[in-house]
Amino acid sequence: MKQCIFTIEKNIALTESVFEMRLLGDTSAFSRPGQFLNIRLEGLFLRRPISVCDYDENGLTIVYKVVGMGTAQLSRMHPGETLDLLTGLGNGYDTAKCGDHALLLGGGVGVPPLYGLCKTLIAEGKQVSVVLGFNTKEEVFYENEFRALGADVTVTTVDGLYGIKGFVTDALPERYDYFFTCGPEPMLKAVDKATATSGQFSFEERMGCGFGACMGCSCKTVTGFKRICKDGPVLEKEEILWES
Amino acid sequence: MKQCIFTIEKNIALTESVFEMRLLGDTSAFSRPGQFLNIRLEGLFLRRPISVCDYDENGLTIVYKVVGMGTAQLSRMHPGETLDLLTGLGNGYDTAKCGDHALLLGGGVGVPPLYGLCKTLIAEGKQVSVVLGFNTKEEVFYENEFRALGADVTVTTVDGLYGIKGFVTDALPERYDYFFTCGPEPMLKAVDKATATSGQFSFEERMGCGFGACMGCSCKTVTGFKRICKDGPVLEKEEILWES
Amino acid sequence: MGKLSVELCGIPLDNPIIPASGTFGYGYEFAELYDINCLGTFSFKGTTLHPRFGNPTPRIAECTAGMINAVGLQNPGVDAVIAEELPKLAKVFHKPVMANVSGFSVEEYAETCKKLDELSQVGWLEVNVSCPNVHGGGMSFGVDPVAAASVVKAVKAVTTKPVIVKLSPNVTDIVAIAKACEDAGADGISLINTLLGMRIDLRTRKPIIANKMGGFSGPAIFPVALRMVYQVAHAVSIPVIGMGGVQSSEDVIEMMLAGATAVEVGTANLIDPFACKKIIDDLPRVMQRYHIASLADIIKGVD
Amino acid sequence: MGKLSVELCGIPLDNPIIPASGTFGYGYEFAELYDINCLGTFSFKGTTLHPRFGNPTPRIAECTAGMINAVGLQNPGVDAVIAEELPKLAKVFHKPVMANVSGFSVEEYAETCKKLDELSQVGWLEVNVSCPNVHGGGMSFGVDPVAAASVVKAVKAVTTKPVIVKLSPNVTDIVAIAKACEDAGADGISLINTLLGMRIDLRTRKPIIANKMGGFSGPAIFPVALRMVYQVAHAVSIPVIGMGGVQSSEDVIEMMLAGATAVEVGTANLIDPFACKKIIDDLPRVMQRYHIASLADIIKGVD
Repeated sequence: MKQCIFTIEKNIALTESVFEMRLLGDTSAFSRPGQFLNIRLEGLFLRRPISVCDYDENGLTIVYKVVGMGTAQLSRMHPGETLDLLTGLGNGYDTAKCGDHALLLGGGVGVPPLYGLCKTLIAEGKQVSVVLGFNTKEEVFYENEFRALGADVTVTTVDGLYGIKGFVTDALPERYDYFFTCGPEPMLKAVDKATATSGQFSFEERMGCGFGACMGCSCKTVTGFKRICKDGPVLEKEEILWES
Repeated sequence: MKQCIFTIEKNIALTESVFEMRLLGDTSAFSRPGQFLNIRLEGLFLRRPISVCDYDENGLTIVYKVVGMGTAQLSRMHPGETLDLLTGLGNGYDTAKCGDHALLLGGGVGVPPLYGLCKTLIAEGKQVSVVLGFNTKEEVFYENEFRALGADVTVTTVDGLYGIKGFVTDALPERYDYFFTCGPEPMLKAVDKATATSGQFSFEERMGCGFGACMGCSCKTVTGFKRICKDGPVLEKEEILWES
Repeated sequence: MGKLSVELCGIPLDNPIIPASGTFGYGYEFAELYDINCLGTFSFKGTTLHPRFGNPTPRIAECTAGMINAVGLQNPGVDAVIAEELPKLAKVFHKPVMANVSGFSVEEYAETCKKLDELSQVGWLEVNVSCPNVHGGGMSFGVDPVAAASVVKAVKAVTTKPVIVKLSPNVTDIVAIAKACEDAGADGISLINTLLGMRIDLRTRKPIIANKMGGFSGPAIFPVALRMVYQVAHAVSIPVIGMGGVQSSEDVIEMMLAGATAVEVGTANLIDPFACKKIIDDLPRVMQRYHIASLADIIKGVD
Repeated sequence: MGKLSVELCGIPLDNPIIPASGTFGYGYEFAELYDINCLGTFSFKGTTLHPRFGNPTPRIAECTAGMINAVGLQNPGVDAVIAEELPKLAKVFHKPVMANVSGFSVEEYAETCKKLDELSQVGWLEVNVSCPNVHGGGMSFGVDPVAAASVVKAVKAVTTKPVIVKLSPNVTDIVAIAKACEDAGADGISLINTLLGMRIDLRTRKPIIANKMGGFSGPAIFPVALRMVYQVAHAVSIPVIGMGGVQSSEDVIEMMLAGATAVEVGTANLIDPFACKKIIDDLPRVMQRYHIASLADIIKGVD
């Protein structure tokens, strides 16, 4: 983890409520896709944890949905303004565990961290199938970005006005060796049931610090108590204890 | 009283710690010199009351000393930035009570409100003698501004490196009909003792609201309890009960 | 009934917004700023049997997201309030007003309330039991269930108006105090009064407040206030007025979900004199956002 | 002695800054960020006799200038702390550490403290009496002078190390509790623990915290903490550790003027992991500004 000041290079709307922000700064604390950062915002007490969509040596990209005061404030910020970030948080996805054909399942704001993951997997020479799930046609984003990486992309919408009607679990490919997923908890539970192979899940929880100090986001697993912020947010299918 | 948004036109240093700020906005709530405004500052809970130095139909001038977080923040603001102000606060000086020859006695940050008062008195055709007291030569400000209004100006400094060595009470003119004063409480007490005529004193007190609602700044007077913010800050010599 | 209206101890309110005692004077000064008849009602300056200057100054200290005050119940005394303040108020406010009463003995409370009971202008009596009991070693009536109940009984005996007891939060068991007041006949509970706080001036190395300590209020205390409103509203069967750091219409709705029938807004009036009017004007927007058809429906909406 | 140094129960501290229990884990994670030997000491994660997962999530709620937590004393239990956590800490921290202990019966407190008493690594025992007493109807030990004293007596009987009692602020009379602990043999008092608070989610109309209520901390509670530190420090003759919303070196000095011998910094660590280091580095600047030659000189500097 590092505490660094980043400068906003770009902050644009992808949909009515989803924004893409490019930030320039020290990304040396990041080592894996699926890690997150924690943003300090003027006038708000707690930092706001947001998963990293992609990063390089010069900066990083986050894609966030406006859901409350913090993200609303973030969406009103302009290029040139700076942000105090805690970087390199969380374990991220472990691609070493994945076979030749990876399946990526993303729902809504669970899509962004899969982009950096997809890039990594393809760089590792793996075949990647991606299923992106959204509620409506208007909410669809990043379909082409994934395709541009060389992935086989399927989109599902609940309203059925775009792609396959239904949820990501209604559009699973026949063959894949391993899966990675991120999205709302009901979707993760459905993915757990619908998938045959092993895989990795990225979870969300209200956090105090975001770096393992406060025990605010603990969960029980087969391998003991884990902190979503530090030992997670990515957990392996076999260790997860699903709450009914 | 009005609540208005003002825009900073100018914010410059007069001395190492005293700043002059010109603000553009609705000044219609002001009716007398010696009134004050109450400034809301980002991140600070209470507004900051500051006496008005001068005002016209387009805006007003304040001269303030950096003493704490609020004034420090104010000193860092730039032209074009806006401020939420409560305007037209306090009773101000009553020039009708003054004879032909007015004496104005200002100490340090007590000087600014006397400037607007001096302007008014001279517009009313009165002769005005002004004594401005400062601690050191470096802290002297507004001497020429008062002179430009047509007042007879004397400056005193405690270090004696400029003007007359000592306090304002060491430089009282022989003749005057009435006086107006503003400055730190020890100076006001000294003025009360040193002056022969009637006059008006402007007081300071920690305020909650600044407009008479919270009773945070009450004082006892000959004529009963008064609120410095609403029934003051200007009190007449005869009604003041000095605390020993 | 409008979608903002609620009923407080049998008296209808157009909306639940009530400026809190000590932040709104006797009302008429705010009437110069806006038509205060838009308020549900308001609780006027804490009134005692005899006139009081209150505490020495400084009486105010700033804090993060709040302030400390030690005004000390400055007021002209109940007779002057009845003779001078309330007639001035009657010219600009045409709804029943809430009379906030303080005292330093059970007898003082009763005598003051008896005088106010005769005024048709007064709708409710809000009895502040946070003051020190001079016959009880100066300990606040509000920290002892027995002392608080004795004040309620004495006041109820001299008035037919609804009696709302304003509780101090500086106690171990707020529910025990509230229940004691309910058992003694209180018609409602309002809470929270200020938390006891202190600040020190690093330059002078002295307390900022002349009285050393004072009442801490403002948005900083909202989570404590909400917790106590929730606890009390779920323990008594009389209406509860929630207060403590309320600044926005969202705060009002959170207080009502916790169990408040009406909501007092205090310190916010001192920072923004138009705060209550702004909240009332903003409530419909926030109700729509959270799918609330009528405020009366959400009272104690959280189990 | 350096100008920042103080003495806490006979043990010298290079400076009065102590990360508070529950915000600094067992230290070694912060050691990856900076050399934690710059600290006076730190109080490690609240430890109980048996392992605990704690409360269900969500455990965290944001507030104005603060947060609510309901972690519920998650910890691996004292045996695992001694076997695993403290050896890891020993590699990176070379000063006596403060062991924070919680329990749900007098016996549990005593047994846990007895195990920790054997460790030379431990300098002080900080006994958190805010937990519910399962044999006392679940009421917190910390709200009853007798119950708090019984914990102190039992702990003092099994240890030779200084025993510091960490008090809950959710009481009517903090001084009575502190005096009872002093009379029972406590070597020091630390306060304040968190204020009991609550928040409600307007969308779901449910408490944000799964446990409904939790401990409110952060700069919002500083004025209440300062007041209680002042009251207790002027009522007892044992050293007092001040905490509650401390964020800056100015806050540290204000706490010490009120009567604190040392100052714990809690929630600030969660927002800025470097908070304690920054405060220590900044203290000389602020001491110069307020003409303070030695921090030890200003303890209880306000009458």
